Amino acid sequence: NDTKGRESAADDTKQKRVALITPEKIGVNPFFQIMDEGAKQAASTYKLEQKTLESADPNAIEENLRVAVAENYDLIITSSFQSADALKKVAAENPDKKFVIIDDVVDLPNVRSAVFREQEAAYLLGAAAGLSTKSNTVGMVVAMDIPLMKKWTSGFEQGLKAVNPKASFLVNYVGSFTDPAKAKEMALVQYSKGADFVAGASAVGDLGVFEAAKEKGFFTSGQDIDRTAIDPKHIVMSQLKSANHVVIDSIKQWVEGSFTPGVHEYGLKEDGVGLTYVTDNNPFMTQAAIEKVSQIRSDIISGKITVVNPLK
Amino acid sequence: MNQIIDISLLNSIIRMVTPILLAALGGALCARAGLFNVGLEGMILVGAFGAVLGNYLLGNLGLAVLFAVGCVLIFSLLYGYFTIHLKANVIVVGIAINFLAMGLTTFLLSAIFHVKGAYYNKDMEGLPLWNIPILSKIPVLGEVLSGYSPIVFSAFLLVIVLHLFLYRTVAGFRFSSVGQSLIVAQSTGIKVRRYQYAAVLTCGVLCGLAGAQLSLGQVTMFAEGMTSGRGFIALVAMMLGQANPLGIMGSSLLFGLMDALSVRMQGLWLPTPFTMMLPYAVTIAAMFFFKDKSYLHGGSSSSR
Amino acid sequence: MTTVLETRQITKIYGDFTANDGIDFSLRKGEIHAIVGENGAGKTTLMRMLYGMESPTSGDIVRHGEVKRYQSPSDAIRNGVGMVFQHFMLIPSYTVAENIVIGNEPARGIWFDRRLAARRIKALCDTYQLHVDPEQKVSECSLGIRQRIEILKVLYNGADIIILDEPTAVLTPLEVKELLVTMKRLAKQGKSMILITHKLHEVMEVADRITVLRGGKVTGVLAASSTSTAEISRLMVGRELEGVTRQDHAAGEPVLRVRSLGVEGANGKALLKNITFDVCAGEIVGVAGVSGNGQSELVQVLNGLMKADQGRVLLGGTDVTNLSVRRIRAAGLAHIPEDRYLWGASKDASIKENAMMGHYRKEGYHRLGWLKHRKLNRLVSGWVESFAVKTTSIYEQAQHLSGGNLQKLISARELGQETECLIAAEPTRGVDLGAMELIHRQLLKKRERGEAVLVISSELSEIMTLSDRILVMFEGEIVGEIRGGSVTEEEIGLLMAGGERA
Amino acid sequence: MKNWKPLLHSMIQPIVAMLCGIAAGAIVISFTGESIMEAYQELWRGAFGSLYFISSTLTRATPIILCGLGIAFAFRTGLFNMGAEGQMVLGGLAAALTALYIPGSGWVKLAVALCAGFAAGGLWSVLAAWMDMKYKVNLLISTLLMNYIATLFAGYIVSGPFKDTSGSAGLSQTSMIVQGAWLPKLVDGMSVHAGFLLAAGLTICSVLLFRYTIIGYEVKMLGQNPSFALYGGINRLKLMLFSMLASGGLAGLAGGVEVLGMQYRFVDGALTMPGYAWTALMAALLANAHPAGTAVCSVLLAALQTGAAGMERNTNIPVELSTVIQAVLILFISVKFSYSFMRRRKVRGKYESNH
Ligand SMILES: Nc1ncnc2c1ncn2[C@@H]1O[C@H](COP(=O)(O)OP(=O)(O)OP(=O)(O)O)[C@@H](O)[C@H]1O
Ligand SMILES: Nc1ncnc2c1ncn2[C@@H]1O[C@H](COP(=O)(O)OP(=O)(O)OP(=O)(O)O)[C@@H](O)[C@H]1O
Ligand SMILES: [Mg+2]
Ligand SMILES: [Mg+2]
Repeated sequence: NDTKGRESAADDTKQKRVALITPEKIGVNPFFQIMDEGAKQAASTYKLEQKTLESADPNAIEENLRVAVAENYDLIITSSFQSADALKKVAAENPDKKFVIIDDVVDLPNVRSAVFREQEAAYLLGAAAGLSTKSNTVGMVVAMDIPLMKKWTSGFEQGLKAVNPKASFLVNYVGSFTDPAKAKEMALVQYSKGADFVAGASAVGDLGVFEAAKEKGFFTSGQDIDRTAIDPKHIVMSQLKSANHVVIDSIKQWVEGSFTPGVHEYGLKEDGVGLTYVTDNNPFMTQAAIEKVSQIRSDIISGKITVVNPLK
Repeated sequence: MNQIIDISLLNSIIRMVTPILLAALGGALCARAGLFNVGLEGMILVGAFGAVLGNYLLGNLGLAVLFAVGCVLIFSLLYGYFTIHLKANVIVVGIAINFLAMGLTTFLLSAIFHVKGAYYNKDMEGLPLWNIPILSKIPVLGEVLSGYSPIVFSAFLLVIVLHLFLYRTVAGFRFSSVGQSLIVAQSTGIKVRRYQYAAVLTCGVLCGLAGAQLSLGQVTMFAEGMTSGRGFIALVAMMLGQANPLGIMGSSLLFGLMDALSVRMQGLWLPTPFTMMLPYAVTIAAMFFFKDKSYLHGGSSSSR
Repeated sequence: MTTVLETRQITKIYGDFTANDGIDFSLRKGEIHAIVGENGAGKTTLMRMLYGMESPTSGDIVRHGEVKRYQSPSDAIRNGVGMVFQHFMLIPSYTVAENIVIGNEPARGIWFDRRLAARRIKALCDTYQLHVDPEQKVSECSLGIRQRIEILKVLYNGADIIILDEPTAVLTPLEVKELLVTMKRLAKQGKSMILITHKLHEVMEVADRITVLRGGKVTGVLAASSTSTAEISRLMVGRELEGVTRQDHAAGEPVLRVRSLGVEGANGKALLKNITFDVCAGEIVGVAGVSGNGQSELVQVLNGLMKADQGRVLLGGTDVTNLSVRRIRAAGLAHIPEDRYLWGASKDASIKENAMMGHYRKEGYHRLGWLKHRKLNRLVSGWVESFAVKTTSIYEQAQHLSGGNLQKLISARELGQETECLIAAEPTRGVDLGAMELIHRQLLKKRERGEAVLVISSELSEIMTLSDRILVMFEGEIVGEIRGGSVTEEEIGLLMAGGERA
Repeated sequence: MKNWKPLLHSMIQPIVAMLCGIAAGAIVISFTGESIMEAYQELWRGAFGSLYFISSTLTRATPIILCGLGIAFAFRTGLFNMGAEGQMVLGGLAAALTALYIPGSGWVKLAVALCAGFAAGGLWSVLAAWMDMKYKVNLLISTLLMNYIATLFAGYIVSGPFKDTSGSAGLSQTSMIVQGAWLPKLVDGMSVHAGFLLAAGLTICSVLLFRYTIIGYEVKMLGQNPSFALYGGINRLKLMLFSMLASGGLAGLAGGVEVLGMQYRFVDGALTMPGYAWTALMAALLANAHPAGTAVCSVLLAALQTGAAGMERNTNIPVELSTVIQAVLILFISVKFSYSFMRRRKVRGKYESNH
């Protein structure tokens, strides 16, 4: 919990203070981990005092928001749909405070909402898989069958079908964010059904998918942050969702005085999401495929290709 | 989609069922000693963490498994002391043990490995996969029965050992007596407490193995909360199997089969939540056929 | 003769209640020593200390001249003390052999040698001439056999002192006779025995010496050869017993009419077959029979706890066949159950809660679903007083009552229903002489009030004293109906065993 | 009722246990290098330190009390209802959907929604009771398993047919309930809502029910000795179904109250994640199924949880360790340092000195 901000607290009494409130314990979730890292990084760049409050359960979110207000933090950043209701209440009651919500929208004059277009990155991932698969079967192991995850599955499928209409796409749901053993079995099932590429989208379960890939020699991809370093022979890609970038961006705007409420979208264009892949000797993707994928990327950015948001 | 049942399915069932089976056997011993152990979930979790930690510290898989067992033994001793000596309510202690396991493993994960959520190191070695020399040569059966970690084989061996123990040995006979009637056992001079501790500690060993299989056998990592309810499923398997080793094996395998089938049925015609219900629904359905409740009784009455 | 076991000024205090107060007791080799006393006199408590189940608050237990501290029954067992409990300590799902050897199993290495166990038990049976089938499940054994198993268990563990706590309470007359013979034989073989019983004729028949307890103190140690039942009972109760007398008076109209009642068992065998009888106003009808011949089933069907397959039951003109328990009770039937711990009471509940069962729904004790506690308290306190139930408060848990006091409470409750018909099943099982008289007198009073009473008892003397008419049951049928006073115990005994009336 | 002495005796035990728990917790805290006094002060402050924190403790206790009362009701009848979680989820779901889709004014919606919550939880648990009675399907296992089914079903309902389509629509939750149908807050700006009064009221009702009514008496007798109850003319079947209806109903009501008083919509996982049902189970067991005791234990356990959150905010004790401290405290609260235990030690001590 300790921050770099505090160390320099002595020399500047009018130091500005930023609170980051995660809707659950950071624990298993790289999305929150990098959010936290981003906040710390921004705090040290802009010499701010920063504190992260983790919420043990959904009820604790509102509690933490109120505590942050009571303790007079100047900017309060929170994230995800779990926080939206609580933020609506707290932000409406405290119109003088500035809030940021990441990954959801709260329509209030003192709230900046930042949302991602994950489907764009998923589209790229699907296209890359579709271009590279030899068996014409690819799969994805997904944490839960909830609407949010459609951004991943649907985007992937759109990209896959665009480049390889005949490829078949397998999806399995683990039913938990923290069950690598089951995720691994699901990846093995997809492999046994002929998939030579299985994308991981099951939070901690992804580690199980990676292991299955290593054991059976198929290819896989990671989530949120660059996971390829773990095992570049099998984890050939990673779909990025740069929460840290968004946090830093928000803090920067606020420090610079250009804090604007309303919805800010982060897609490929804004570098909020992206795709990274193993660059040298990628065992799965040919150079041609890599080039095709970069082409698609620029097409999405330029608007030549539109990726349908499954939730709209 | 065309083939729902194949050899990889059977392989998967056997792998997935092992931690549940081991924990359920441990739970059965506790039930036979009159202790209804809802702390299985926490004990497996500690085992899983202990195995990874042992592997990291000692660099030897055998020692890692022993280390895991040792960690869980401390926990089960705690469970035993509170329930047997201090006469605390077994269920409350079980739930508290689950909390404690969750908190401690998460804390130690960040304290020792300096990571949050999960510890994964691609160079960490998992348990070796064994092939039984002659068995693996048999055409289909060989494939079904080969390529598991030693813990998997020992789990199924333990079913037989425990069965023999409970029904053929003196100690096992006394064990059963304690479970049948604490008062009768006590009146004949059986050291009831000694048996209760033995049950709890053996349960600890089994949960240690279950955890090691989960974190070093099935995958090679530790993730916070990676037991994902397996302890409770083990509890159900124990009750459904009426605390009888063979029965427990049957009910665990039934659950495993349904779980594996539910994975394969995803995306066929039912929405996923409904396919996920399958193992639970089938287990309830199975109870329409198994009605002897001798040990279940112990569970519910000891809790009041 | 040598003294094998002795207590010196032994005292046991529970909370602020003294259950045993400075008791001196001695047991000689080869002697049968009876301990008698009213319910709650402290007999069981003393035995529990001798057997290591309780530790004395003060005082010593001396065995072969050595002061002993038993920490647990296993210490006592090792010292050659065995105990047969009032409530059997057997595991019903186990075989006879398993139950006997439990705690001291024959083994080959770690393996339990069941065959050797069976052989040893056969040998034991021969030595002591107590015969059981080692392979049989205990759940299938009669109470008499279970008793025998308990004794064998004690003998198997090498006891030379055997404590029997009310062993005859649940046995049939024939079984009692066998038990007493067995005891004498064992005494001859050098075993010392402590016998607790409320039946003085049994005491006179087998005991060498008798220790009488009252209120936790010893009031007398007598040699059986030089005393009488009258003296013993005076020492027990502290006064002369009056004895019950029965006035002759004519019976009225039938109150309870049972017509060709039949119940099928699980295996197709009839539990009850074609039972037909009447109980009239002002009449006590006794049902005699070796237990397990359908008496329990008959009582349960009459009460609505079991469904009849054939036949009808009429109570005061209304057909109550297969009605719910509540409807039958409302129609005018009260019931003293045969097993007081199973059916008759809730051990965890208070005396009051136990006593109000069956009353709380009556007019005047509730309004709009709310209980009138003050009225209930008065009702229950009244019973506790008039039946001399020994307790400190009506809020005390029923499990702290001694068996006899609980039985008095249950009798009070059911007599208090003031119904025109009462079924009394084993109404005085395990009850001391004074209480037995009390209950008998109350039953007779009910008869004199012109109400009907059906008494079921395995105690022939009880049936003979109370009944106007006696029905004898055998294998689910009524095999004989006799006017009270016209037969001898032997004749009824013959009918009970399935023989024809002479 | 008139004996105060046993009550006093029964107070000593939990106090001794609490002190042991605090001592054990101190050991854990000392490992973190934090000040023990400060940590416990923060724990206290987080639970009861100001009106605001008292309010959030009571808010948290509300569903736990209701659920605990339900579980205790079943225990009293001798039924082991492990399915409070599922019953709560279905109750919450039913309440949310009712409040959203029935016409009428806010108050009507609120009242009907609470009833729907009760009914949904109650019927779900009656199903388990019915399977037990009719087909001898063990209640303990079936209720445990039915939790999974209920949770999955509710997840399906709110991610499929009744999904919230406003906002980013990526969420497994229903739309927001209109404000008129919310349970009113008791104090402005604080989270405690009318649901707490409902819980307190129902606690009193339960106490009165068990003490003074026919049903309470019959339930108790049935729970203690079913044969005795049968013999006395108590209708076992009816009473068991009633008891499970009340038990599941109270759990369902807990879900409904949480939805209508806190979240104002049904959010997938919001009722299961805080582990209300498990806490409630502990509360009921610790109080030996006594309703007033259950409520007190519920508040105590809730305070422990909110207090731990406060401790974690204001000290450097790692988040994870607050769970550990909580577990340790609960372990000791559960201990029965019974008199026999203490007396036996004494007796033994005496023996040893005699030797
Ligand atoms: N654990 C206990 N706590 C409190 N009082 C007890 C306890 N055990 C027995 N008592 C009391 O001690 C007295 C003696 O009980 P005990 O069982 O020895 O009587 P008993 O002579 O065997 O009677 P009975 O003939 O009815 O079997 C009784 O009044 C009983 O209520
Ligand atoms: N409150 C008590 N007062 C007196 N004696 C008691 C009490 N509770 C138990 N005992 C008796 O003390 C004896 C020893 O108790 P303990 O619980 O140690 O026995 P155990 O479990 O059979 O033996 P071990 O602990 O050696 O395995 C038992 O026989 C028990 O019946
Ligand atoms: Mg007695
Ligand atoms: Mg001992």
